[in-house]
Amino acid sequence: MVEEEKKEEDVRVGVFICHCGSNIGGLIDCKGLAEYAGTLHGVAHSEDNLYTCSETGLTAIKTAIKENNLNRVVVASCTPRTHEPLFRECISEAGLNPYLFNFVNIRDQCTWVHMKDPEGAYAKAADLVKMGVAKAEKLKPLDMIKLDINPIGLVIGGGVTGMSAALNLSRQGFKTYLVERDDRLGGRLNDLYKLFPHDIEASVLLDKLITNLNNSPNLEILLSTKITNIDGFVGNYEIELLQNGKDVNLKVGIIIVAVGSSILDPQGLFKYDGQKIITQYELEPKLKNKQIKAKEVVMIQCAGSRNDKRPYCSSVCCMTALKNALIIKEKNPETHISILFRDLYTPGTEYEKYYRKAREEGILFIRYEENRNPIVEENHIRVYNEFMGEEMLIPYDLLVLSTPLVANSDNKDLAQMLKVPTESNNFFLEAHVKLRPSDFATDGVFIGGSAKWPVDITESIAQGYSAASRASTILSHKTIEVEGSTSNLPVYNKNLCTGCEICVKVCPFHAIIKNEDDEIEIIEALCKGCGVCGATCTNQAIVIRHFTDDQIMSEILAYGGK
Amino acid sequence: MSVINYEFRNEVLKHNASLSYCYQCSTCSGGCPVALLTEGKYNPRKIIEEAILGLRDKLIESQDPNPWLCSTCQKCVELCPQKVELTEIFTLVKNLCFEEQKFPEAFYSQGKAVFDNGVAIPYSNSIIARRKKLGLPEIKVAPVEEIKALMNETNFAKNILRGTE
Amino acid sequence: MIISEENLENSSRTALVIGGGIAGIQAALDLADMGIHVDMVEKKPCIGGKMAQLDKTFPTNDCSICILAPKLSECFRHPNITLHSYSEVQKVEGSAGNFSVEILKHARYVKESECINCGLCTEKCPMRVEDEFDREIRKRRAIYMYYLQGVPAVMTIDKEKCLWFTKNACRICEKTCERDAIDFEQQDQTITLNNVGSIVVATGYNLVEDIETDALNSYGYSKFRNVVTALEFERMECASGPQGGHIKRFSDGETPRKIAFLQCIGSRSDRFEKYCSSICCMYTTKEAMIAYEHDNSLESYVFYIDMRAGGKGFQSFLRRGASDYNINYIKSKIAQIDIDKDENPIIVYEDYEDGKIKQIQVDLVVLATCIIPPDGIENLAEILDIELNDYNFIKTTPFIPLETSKNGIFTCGCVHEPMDIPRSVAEASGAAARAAEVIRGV
Amino acid sequence: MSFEPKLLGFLCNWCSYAGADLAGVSRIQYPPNMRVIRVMCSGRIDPKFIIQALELGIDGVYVMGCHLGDCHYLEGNYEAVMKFEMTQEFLKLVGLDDRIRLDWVSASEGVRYGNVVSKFVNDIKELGPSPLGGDSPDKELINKVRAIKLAAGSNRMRALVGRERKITEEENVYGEKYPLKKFKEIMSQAIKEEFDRHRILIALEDESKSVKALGSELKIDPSIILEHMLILKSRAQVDFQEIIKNTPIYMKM
Amino acid sequence: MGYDLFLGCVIPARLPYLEVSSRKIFEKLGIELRDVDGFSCCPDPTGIELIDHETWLTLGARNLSLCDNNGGVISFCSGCVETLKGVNYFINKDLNAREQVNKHLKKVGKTYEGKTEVKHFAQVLYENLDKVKKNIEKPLEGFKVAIHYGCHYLRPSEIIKWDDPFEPVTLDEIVKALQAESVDYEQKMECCGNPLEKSDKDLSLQMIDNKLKAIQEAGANCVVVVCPACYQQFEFNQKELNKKNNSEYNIPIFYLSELIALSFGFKPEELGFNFHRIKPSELFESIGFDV
Repeated sequence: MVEEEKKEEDVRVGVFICHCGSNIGGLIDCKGLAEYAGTLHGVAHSEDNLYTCSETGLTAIKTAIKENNLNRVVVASCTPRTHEPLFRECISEAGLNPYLFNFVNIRDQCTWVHMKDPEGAYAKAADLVKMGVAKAEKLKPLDMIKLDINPIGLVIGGGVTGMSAALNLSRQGFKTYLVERDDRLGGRLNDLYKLFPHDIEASVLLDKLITNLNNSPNLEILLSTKITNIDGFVGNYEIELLQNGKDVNLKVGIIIVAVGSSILDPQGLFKYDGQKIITQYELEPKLKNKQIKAKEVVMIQCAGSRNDKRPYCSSVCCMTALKNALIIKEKNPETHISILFRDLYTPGTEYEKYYRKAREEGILFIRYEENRNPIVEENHIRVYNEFMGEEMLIPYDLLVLSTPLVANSDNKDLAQMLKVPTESNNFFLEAHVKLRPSDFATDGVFIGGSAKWPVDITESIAQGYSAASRASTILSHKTIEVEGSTSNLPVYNKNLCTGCEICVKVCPFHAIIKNEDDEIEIIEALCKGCGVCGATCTNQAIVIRHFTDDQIMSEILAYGGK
Repeated sequence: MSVINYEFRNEVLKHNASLSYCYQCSTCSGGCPVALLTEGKYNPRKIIEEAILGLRDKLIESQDPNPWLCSTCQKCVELCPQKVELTEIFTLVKNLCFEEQKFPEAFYSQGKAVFDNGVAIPYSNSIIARRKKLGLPEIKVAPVEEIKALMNETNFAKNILRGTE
Repeated sequence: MIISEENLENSSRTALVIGGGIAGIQAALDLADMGIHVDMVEKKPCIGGKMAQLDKTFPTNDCSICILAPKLSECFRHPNITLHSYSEVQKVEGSAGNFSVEILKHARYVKESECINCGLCTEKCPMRVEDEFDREIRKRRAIYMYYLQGVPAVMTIDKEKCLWFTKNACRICEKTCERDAIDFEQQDQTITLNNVGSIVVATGYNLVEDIETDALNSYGYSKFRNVVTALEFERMECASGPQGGHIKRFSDGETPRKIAFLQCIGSRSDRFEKYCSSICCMYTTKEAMIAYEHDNSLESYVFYIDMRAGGKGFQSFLRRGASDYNINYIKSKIAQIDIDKDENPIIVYEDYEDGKIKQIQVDLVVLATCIIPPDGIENLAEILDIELNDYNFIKTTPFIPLETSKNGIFTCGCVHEPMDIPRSVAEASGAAARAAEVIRGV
Repeated sequence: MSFEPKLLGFLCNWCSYAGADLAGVSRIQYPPNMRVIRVMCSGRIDPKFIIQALELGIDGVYVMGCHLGDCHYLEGNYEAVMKFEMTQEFLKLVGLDDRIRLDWVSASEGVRYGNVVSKFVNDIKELGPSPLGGDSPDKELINKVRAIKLAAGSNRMRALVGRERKITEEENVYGEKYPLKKFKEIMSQAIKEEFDRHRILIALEDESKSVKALGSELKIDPSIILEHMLILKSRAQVDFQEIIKNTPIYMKM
Repeated sequence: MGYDLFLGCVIPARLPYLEVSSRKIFEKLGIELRDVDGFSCCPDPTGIELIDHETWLTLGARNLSLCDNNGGVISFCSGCVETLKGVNYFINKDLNAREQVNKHLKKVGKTYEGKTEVKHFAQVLYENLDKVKKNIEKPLEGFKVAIHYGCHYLRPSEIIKWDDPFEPVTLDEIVKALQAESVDYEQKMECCGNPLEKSDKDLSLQMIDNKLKAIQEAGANCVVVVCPACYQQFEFNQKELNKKNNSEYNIPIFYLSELIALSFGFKPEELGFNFHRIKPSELFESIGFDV
């Protein structure tokens, strides 16, 4: 064992078994389990609670800590992924170091998955508690690592999302850099004519935003600029950029990703030719320049989306089609317009009203199904009308394809630099789709707009502000604290280090370096605690805090020990 | 193969604008007693879709679905979430069927009867006798000429009488 | 990552968040983490809102209360948040940057500081009352915890139903309480907040059946026992719900094997609400999935007009529903429902596939009822001096869904338009950002 | 009654542990034989953990991580592969290699997690109880496994496996990659040698022995033992104790 | 106070005995019904309107133009009521239609501005339910009545503006007031199928067959209707159905006025019950209702 030799303190573990209503208590005997836990080595107190996470349960823990002067706490309930922070905070309120807590998962990975085998589930739960206690006995208090925050924001992407985010950060008083790779701000707004559902011209909105940006303090806009490298960590990022050929370096505290999305290349879709058969996005400028002479317009929804290759709904195309169709109708009421759709996506208040208006204006809606795609023929579309239950011919002199927004092809590169994930369609993947829509799992990096998923202007703006808010929760602090469960080369192990430098090579976050004194040094602020270096260290000198060899071995022994 | 006929669509819209609001949810067909009995051979939704697309041939010539199977129970009208006035649209369709001389015989005779007598059921002597026996008052119905005059005014006569020639 | 509290910058101006649902909570937490003091007002005895009533959440099917509970506690114990539960905003004066607010805090007749939610009083209370939180599927007592994991975890006495207040009798709770937490003398109190920089309105929504059931009547709701609303069904599915998570139909307590889910009840209609309720297609699929997980022999039928699944992972969610959870999606709006002798709902629908009119008998019908503006919205709008839109939701400015018609007052979540949780949460943060702008007033 | 395997799983926090949680949330049902130890990354799994578990008579050990490419720590799971393969090759020497598994389960693969575990349970059932389980496991086998544990933890092996990716995947200063096949050969050779050497060390634990004695005890050609002895001596792990009848007796240091 | 009486075609010219009971009860209730000369067919909303909407409107307007506006006009027939109410609806909704119609009416020296109020006789009875109750001499105990509202008594509610289009109550309350039992039955709100007679006899029969089946299953011993078309559909088709698919329907059909008349103590003879195809006498005996 490479652990420091020092006499064991008197370990007093408290064990709390949660019924989670009937989620756990409904299958196994929590009371019995608590009693069993009481018999385990090192356990000074054990009890069961209906909901350990409820205020009542938390109070119970604190009381028990005081009354039995516990110095380790084990909670057996749901999963540490959702509830560990809560209990850690709870015990630290009771005066214990938050790392003297251990979580045992007897719901998600036990009672919920062995519903037909109560005995088996109980035996498993008992073992897990035993293992949890064994590890708890070995837990060591750890300190958070304090980091200074550089109160400067970086927003990547000068589209409507990025502009909103930057505007808000600067107005909150934070120095903010807005980086756009194009030579002008606005992103897709530049290519659009009018915007649904208010039919306001895109340029009007864009001008308003740009004036606001120009008038807002502490904002610096970098156009024609690409990110080339990102180093550092929350509060202290170092960014390397390339602004028309010359290098620029920035130091910032947080990063907001607002790089937007791209438009699907329509080549090969429904005989696309760019002339008579175009996309909605090619239609926009034509509408702007009043170039539409067509008498028979047909639009095809879900062109290239909601199929096996691209299973998602691009969510902006239905409204775009309605909007453009209405614009054409307004200019020339005689035009015949048919929209071929699968499910019309007009959620909420204004959008559904918009759909009704489109019907009122005489736009025809013909439903087709995925397995019966419309067939483009000379001068007419052959479509199987689901409403009629038969094929029909629709003449056209302009066919508009409602193609989906797709993820930028270079998202992966940026993701690599930021060490953040992307999902199967290559859009960026947020920390939690439900409750953390604007965060990444990586601290200090945030996301908004169609870089994450196709959204319309209104939602993009909201998400821009959302990301800014999340960023502000960090920038508003002089310092923050990061997890103490990092890799570490203890003084008492220094002599074990052979300087082989394998650890330096395997660390994915470049958190291990050989310093001036030619010694291995671990920059703990950069360490994310994966533990690879510990498993690799040729002389087992590196200790992975909170997941030490000793702790893991004790779990194994607790389970396997005869 | 059907092709959209905007002229006819507009004709229907002129008669009843509510047509345009239909989004083909099939509440009407799901609620229609005749559609249920005919397993969908009669289908109010389809008639409306044909009207939306202005498919005159289907509506008037081939009468598919057959508009005369509507029992005018008005359920669809009450149920339609978009307040489309279906039976009024059906009325127009049927009126046009008459212009095209495509209608069930019984309707013709009813119309003829009203034209000839002012009432659908002329008073037979036996009925008049029975009314007396029951102590009911004598009925003075509309002067036939006046009704005829009006029915000529409205081209009804023209449409109906053509059926006799 | 944990925010260290001590070095939070202290702004003199504070924020007011009205509504303690997930949107309000997120807005409050963000503002508080920015170092801005927040007063949160919640009408109900506990925060949590509609999300607390849900069993699971789409598209990940996370257990709703499990992911919500940590946020509730965080909100409750955050040093920068003062929680006014069981309270309502009465009066607002002033303008952006400097509002003064009057809050009416209803008496619970329970000392929040003393009650430890041990439940003794509830056991002894003789009054049985319809439980609003469980959609009246079960009864609670006159002294009650709003819901199991509720925050703050303290009892409340239902003045309308309590024997003492109605008949001057009982007071058993007072006798049983070991901590003398019961206080029948407690009075409603008025709290005044000054120098409120900005206000976030997040009072959420009601469901169409909360106001009147006309939209549900032709589906036999409240006439047929085996026709329930989606939120009732949510409670039926919930492990901590009135049926302990074992779905039983009300006519005979049998587990349904065939469930029909009817979409657009009260929505997308010229007779009731014209707009789309936005979340029903998804939560219906979720409810069908969960029901299937309870019992793999289940067949579900979803009757819809358009499936609306634009959000992240929503389309694949529907595909999974069809392929793995025995959910049949049928494009057909149901006109009416009848029942047979055994109270099994009979559904007639048109099948587009073959244009035939078909009839199926199911065990249970679940109505996807429409989101409507929260009750009291007119009153609140008047107090705040903000405009409402054609549908009585809060009116927002074009392209900035967070801004109300009044400077310094922002909104988020379903109170201005029906939306799902992720969008509510994102908007909540967005509203917080705008509020911070005003408060920091650079 | 039927044999219920005693299994242990190491799950990475971000993908497979989340996947296991999702299986719960989705109420996927699978047999309860496997206990789980949560680590932050599959790359954290030190071979000795796996071997220790087997030594204790646990019937099977599973290591799960994020799919290759999805690692929350970018490349931790690649490191896991290297260490696992080495461990497996060691265990081949004692026929325990098919009792350990490495697989990838993502946070969204609740169903798959259930299937993977169920399959593991069935496979191990067919395989039968671990020879190291029960009350009186074969002493010799235990020593062999202990030898493996020590060998895998030896500086030489850890250095080899730790460098594997760098050596085989990256070009050296001369812009050439070291052929994987060749590296594997070196690896196997080292495994074989270190196994024997640590068996020798263990054999010497209770009493000092001669090369001949060791040879017959460990059923290894004495000439090979002798080679090992020289190396072990140079590593200062063994030394002469005395010479009895011209036969040197070695002792463990 | 009273009403002009619009008889229409079917009742006076084919089912005069229904007119008898109707006139008698209104007399007993002291509600004056004024006969008006010169009415034509209403015209039939399930016939003439389908042939030519404009003609339907014009003749209907002509009929209404004959009524003086004191108390408005009532009819014993749901079809007539729908037409007359419909005429008002269109003429007041669509001024072009009104103009057009009056252009025609002018030719015969008439004009109509859409002011005459139209009521169904059942509506008037419901509005005078207290009076009805006061006049009951023979409570209708033992009468298990299957109420058939009929479509045009209720729908389209936009035009009829009376009872709930799907969950009506008025007739139930009247029947209960007579102390008869209103038997709930499946299909209660379904159409009787009469209008389909003209286009598809079989379908029409099928619809009434379904209703009769449901009524039998529910254990009703008679049916009450408020529309002559429904009345014929119910009464005239039972024997035919029995022949067609050897069912055994023998359910007496009452007009609402007949039930009320019975409860007022009028004798079957004076009500012309002998003209019913399905004689109620059996029913009276079976439930011991002494007439």
